[in-house]
Amino acid sequence: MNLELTDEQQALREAATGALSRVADYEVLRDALEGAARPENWGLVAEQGWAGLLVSEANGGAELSLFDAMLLLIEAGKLLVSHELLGHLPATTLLDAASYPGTADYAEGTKRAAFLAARPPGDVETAWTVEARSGSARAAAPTLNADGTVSGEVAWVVDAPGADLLVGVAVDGSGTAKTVAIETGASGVSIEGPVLRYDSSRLLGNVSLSNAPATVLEGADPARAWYVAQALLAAESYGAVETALTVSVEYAKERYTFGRPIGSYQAMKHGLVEILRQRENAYAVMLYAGWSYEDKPEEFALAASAARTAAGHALDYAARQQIATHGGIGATWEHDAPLFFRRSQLSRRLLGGIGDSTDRVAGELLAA
Amino acid sequence: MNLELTDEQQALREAATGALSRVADYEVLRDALEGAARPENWGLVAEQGWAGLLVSEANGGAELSLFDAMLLLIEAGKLLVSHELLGHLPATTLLDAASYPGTADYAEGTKRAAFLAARPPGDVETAWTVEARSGSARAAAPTLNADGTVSGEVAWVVDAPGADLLVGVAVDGSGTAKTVAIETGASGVSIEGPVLRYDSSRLLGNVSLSNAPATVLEGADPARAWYVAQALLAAESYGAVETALTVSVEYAKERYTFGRPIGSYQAMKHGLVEILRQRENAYAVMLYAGWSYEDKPEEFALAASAARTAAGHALDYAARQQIATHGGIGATWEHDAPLFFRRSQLSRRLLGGIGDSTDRVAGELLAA
Amino acid sequence: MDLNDTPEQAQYRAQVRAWLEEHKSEAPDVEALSEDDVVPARRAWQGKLAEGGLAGVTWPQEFGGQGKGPIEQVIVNQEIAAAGVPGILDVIGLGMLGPCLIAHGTDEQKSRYLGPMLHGDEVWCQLFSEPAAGSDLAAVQAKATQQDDGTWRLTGQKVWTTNAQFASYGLLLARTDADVPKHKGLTMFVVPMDADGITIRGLRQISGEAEFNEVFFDDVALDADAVVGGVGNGWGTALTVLMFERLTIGLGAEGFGYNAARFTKAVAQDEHARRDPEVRQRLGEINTELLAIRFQSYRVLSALSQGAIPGPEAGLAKVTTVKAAIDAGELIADVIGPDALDEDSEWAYMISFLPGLKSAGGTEEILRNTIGERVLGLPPEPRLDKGVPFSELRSIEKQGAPA
Amino acid sequence: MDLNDTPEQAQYRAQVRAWLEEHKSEAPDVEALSEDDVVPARRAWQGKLAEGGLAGVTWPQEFGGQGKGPIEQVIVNQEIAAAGVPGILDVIGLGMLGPCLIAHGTDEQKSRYLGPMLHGDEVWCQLFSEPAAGSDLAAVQAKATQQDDGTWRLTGQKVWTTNAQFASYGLLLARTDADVPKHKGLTMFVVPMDADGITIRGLRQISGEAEFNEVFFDDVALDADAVVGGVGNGWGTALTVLMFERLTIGLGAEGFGYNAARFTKAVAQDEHARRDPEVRQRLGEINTELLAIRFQSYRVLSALSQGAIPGPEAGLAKVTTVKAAIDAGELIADVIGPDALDEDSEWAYMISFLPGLKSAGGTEEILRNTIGERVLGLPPEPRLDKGVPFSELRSIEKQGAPA
Repeated sequence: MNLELTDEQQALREAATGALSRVADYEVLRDALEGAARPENWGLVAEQGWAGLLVSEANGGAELSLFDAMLLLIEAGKLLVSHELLGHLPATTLLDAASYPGTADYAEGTKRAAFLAARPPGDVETAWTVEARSGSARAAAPTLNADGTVSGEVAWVVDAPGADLLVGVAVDGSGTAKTVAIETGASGVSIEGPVLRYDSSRLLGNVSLSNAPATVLEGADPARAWYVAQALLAAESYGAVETALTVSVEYAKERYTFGRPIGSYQAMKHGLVEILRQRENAYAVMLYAGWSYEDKPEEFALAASAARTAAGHALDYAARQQIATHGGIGATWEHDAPLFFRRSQLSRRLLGGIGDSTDRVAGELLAA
Repeated sequence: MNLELTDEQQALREAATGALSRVADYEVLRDALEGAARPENWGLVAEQGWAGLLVSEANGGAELSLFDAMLLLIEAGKLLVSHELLGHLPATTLLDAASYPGTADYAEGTKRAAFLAARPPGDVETAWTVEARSGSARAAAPTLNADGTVSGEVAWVVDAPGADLLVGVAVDGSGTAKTVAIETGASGVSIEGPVLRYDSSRLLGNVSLSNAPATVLEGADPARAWYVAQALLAAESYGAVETALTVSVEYAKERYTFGRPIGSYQAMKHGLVEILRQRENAYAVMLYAGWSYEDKPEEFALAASAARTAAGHALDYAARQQIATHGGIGATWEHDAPLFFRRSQLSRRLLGGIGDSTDRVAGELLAA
Repeated sequence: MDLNDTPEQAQYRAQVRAWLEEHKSEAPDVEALSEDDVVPARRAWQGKLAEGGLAGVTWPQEFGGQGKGPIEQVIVNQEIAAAGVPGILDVIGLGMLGPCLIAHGTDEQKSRYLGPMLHGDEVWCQLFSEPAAGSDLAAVQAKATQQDDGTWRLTGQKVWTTNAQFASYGLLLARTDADVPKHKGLTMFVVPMDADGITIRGLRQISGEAEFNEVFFDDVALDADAVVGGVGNGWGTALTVLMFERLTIGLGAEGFGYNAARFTKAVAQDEHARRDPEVRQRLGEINTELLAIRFQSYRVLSALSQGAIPGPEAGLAKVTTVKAAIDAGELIADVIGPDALDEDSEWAYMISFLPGLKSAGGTEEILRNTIGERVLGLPPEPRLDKGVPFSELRSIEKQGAPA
Repeated sequence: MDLNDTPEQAQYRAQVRAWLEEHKSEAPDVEALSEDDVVPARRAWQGKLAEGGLAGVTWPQEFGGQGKGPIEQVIVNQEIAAAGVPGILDVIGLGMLGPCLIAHGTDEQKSRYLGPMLHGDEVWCQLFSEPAAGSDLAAVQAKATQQDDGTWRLTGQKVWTTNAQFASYGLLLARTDADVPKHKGLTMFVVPMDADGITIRGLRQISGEAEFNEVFFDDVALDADAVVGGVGNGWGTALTVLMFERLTIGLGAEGFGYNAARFTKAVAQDEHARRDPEVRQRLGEINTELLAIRFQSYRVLSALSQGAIPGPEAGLAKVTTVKAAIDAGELIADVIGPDALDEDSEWAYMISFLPGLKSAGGTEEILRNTIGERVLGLPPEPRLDKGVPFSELRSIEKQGAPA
């Protein structure tokens, strides 16, 4: 048993830190909140070879493990760097599994794909569902029409604007879910976005499909892609928790009140240790997700849902604690803490939301 | 506006404290946990005139307000004194409203009634329901047969063993809920109990009715009685919170660790202040329940459910904090803190449970 | 126990209502006004309310007030809310700073400042907090030095100042003696906000709006008679303001617009959510806390009308309000989804602003300390700054050693 | 990242499994035995395990151990669990006290005590905590005074002692010098539990069972060679025990029987509850924490096998375990109703016992302090007891004044 990072993983992480810190800039994110363009780092992603991380070598990718991809997302999350990997990577696992023609372009990053995320059936809810535009009821997944085209609406699709290809689920007349790939340039495809300027590092779009031509991808498992997305979002959230903790601890050592550094007070100290506790829990479950993806696939749905839950809650807590640690100043526009808060608030509600991943943890175990 | 206690209320409370402290004894409760008899204080209840608190003077009672009865239950809760008022008082409001023959006996306490508690329909659940023996689904209320007899099962009925009369709800063939009174000595009535020796100050029974002769009480509102029971349980819980706080604060001043009294540490201090915060919230909502019972009856369901919720959560928190404050010693058999913990655990799950009262707070406002 | 008006109160309520009925058409429509026009319009309306006896309800009559009690103040608040017109603009001045001047000001200060404050001719702001003196208010560093002619020169920085951008005067806490322990070398001043050397800068919050200001003082000249409450007595004078602040909070928790009906409505509109047990459980808990807040403010009022002054535990109402509103924001955004975070959403501002509110007005931690010590009688934290001259404090702090 | 056995580990596992397969019929059926017979039967079984090399896996071979690593220890634990037989009885002795003797004992102590301990012939108990010295362990008051002949007389009281009622020896921390600061005047002793002057009293818990004991020492005579680790070095010797305790906790969190499958099954049996979103949300959160615990113990193991020693943050696993199990107890009792609290219920003991566990083994607050300071590097609380002779401490404490 060895859960330490391998030398290759250490190298991957260090390379990622180096490359990402060249583009990381909180000031740019604040400007983007006020209308400036969202920072685009796809060029860097392609150049670093990250686009093909999860694509097999046969299809032109690097064929690394899911945990390697999670390590990269941790580093991106630490610095709140925007990327389009949350949409692209799960999509490429489906392209790769079906050996979709032109997968190599997506592995190289000359083209970009987005995952049209659909939640698989569970122990209670038996249908494939997608994000609704508003409200707590989930929407039906798009329909695969008899003529092979796809129709339907999917809201809040991560990284959809500007993507070349959408990869997701459509349900045919017999109720069977099929994995489909849809060129965004095709007729009947409309992507509204970027929508929602709340977390300016995040790229979201609302997708409308009206008899859009689609290719059915045989051999691809769209449920697995959903959980890949959950695991990646967990990793990205975990990275943000790391920064929130580091920054808060530093401040708590330096800031004095009533003659003592604030970090010497139990309320502050215990709150910071609570971030640590939740962070450690999240990392442990992320290990589970990474390990089960390849070595215990029947537990991957559980592990990825648990990772999303643990990391999401950890970020919820850490982002608030970061503001509280910094007192009034932590809630001001110029401070960086609000950027982490915005990240936590929006992430909590994407890809089914944390409530859904938590429900799935229960559902997977109840059905076992 | 005046929310202070009146002189009469002060006098009632002081008299109650005096009378109750003569019978209060934690040692007896511990003995009862091991098989000795539960302390019976009905004689005291009758002697003090508490049995008829909520019965009108015309029917032989004291015709005091619900808040007066709540004040009495606060005092009983403070000392963990056992009484049978949680079952008796709601039952007498129904007897009184219908001027049931012999109500005076119940007001005087020469006889004792128990409320066969039934939860009224809500905005989602449209049936009258009662406690099931086990499990999270609630059971159907007893049936009022065509011949006027009643059949059904009601579990965990507070103060049923030894009662002379059961007063509750039965649903007739047309689905209409009727208030019924059932002599416990009649044929077809079986009361198993006392059951559950977990909180030895509490008297519980499982009621089985098989074509039991019943009197329909016209003019009585059984929904109101359900909420009276909720408000009284809130008051009793609130009293226990008061003691838990007082005792814990005293200990936190006296016990030293690392050269300081433990109450000087923020974690301890903030935890004790949290009890205070929840206690104050509970009292405020109890005022709402007491006031609305007479002056704003359309809000009484909301107010009583909120009071139960606030006081119940406060006791959950206070009982755990009391143990934590006392360190290891607080979890030992000889200590009194476990008695409060047992009180909190069982109260939480009686009369629909706190989850149900919380749901009702939402339901009342959602339906408004 | 009685929540209803006495006959006298009912009569007063009718009188207030009648005045509002007659004058409400004169009230400004704040939503319809441009940003620049709102403040002048609200100042003018405050003047009308003052003429009608609806401002300074609890101020003594000799200073233009009505000499009435807190219940009458609440009656006025309730009737203003019911009439759907704006209340007074200068809540801080009339609620906290004016009463402090009444308690500690000289006769000249009272006659000069109170009238224009009451009528909205001069708005006031409170200049207490500093970047390094928030919850530890006695650590203020803004320094006022007395000149040979008795006047003062003031240098320093204040922060979290509401209304500074249009205030005429501020009440400012400054250090006038660094060689005595920190609570002892403080003095309170009246500062004309248009004085040379004052710079005001809006401080944008996480939500994107400038709720507060930073105010910089660069060698600002103050007259000798700017001192309120005596040189070296600033801490006691500040406590008076804080007591009136607590009173305002104790009475006004529902005034933030955080109430059960509003939150419930957001959930009720979603047919799926309103039947979801998990959503209902959270909603029930939030609403229970909000109902508690309402009846707690009635309790405070009841105590006040019996002549009692609310203790520090009244601050718990703020803790509960902020907690319930944060929980409500989370719930509503969980129900609505990302759309709730959109700039145009009714909820985005509340969700983003509240985390900061937890730290405003003395952090929750300090409040819990105070209540634990003053209400429950728990022993204090060891203090490393007791009895130490302010000028030596920082070096001792840096050593981290007990004094 | 690899969770699987190496070839060497797989081979060791096969060897352990084979031994268990051959001998498991000799294991006692604890459920079937009377209360009095359980301990002797488990002691004998521990002896068999020791003979088979399944006890003292990580002890050096010179003391009868196997000289193997923590992973092998876990492999043994896993295989014993899989075989459905009891493990060793004296977990405290073999896991914590034996390793301490190996580190700090004299040669005579090692040769006298380790063998019988390993084979279950002599069970040991840990005599550290006192009524006034729980989380503040250095505050122990039990007093050992050296006699002219070099022997000692011991008087005092210990509490929370597991296994005292059948232990042959105890490792006891006593104060031998009250005139030096509190960490400095302590000494560790081996105490024969059958000595004159020792009284053992079962300490019943909230759940009704006697999990622990109080032990009273009334002028108990101890030989001169009862000292472990040198006079005045008791604090350092105690820290060794605590480090091994932390290691045991870090590896064994799931060993309490608190695991996701068991809790989920209780909910799954209730058709109404298993579809209730509120129940599922709580269950999902609890299970996430329990899964985290499992993979955290793998991480600890992985680090150990790389030669690293787990830091104080390993204690967070205990915090999470207790939290998750308390939450699970609440959930299950909410689902089942009052019946879950019945004596015969599978859950009553867990629900009632856990609140006390939160305070056991150093309260959660102290653990969070330690981790905040040692792992995050946060500044310590001001300490009022530093450098003060123990004998003067109480009067200073009572004054509440800084030292």
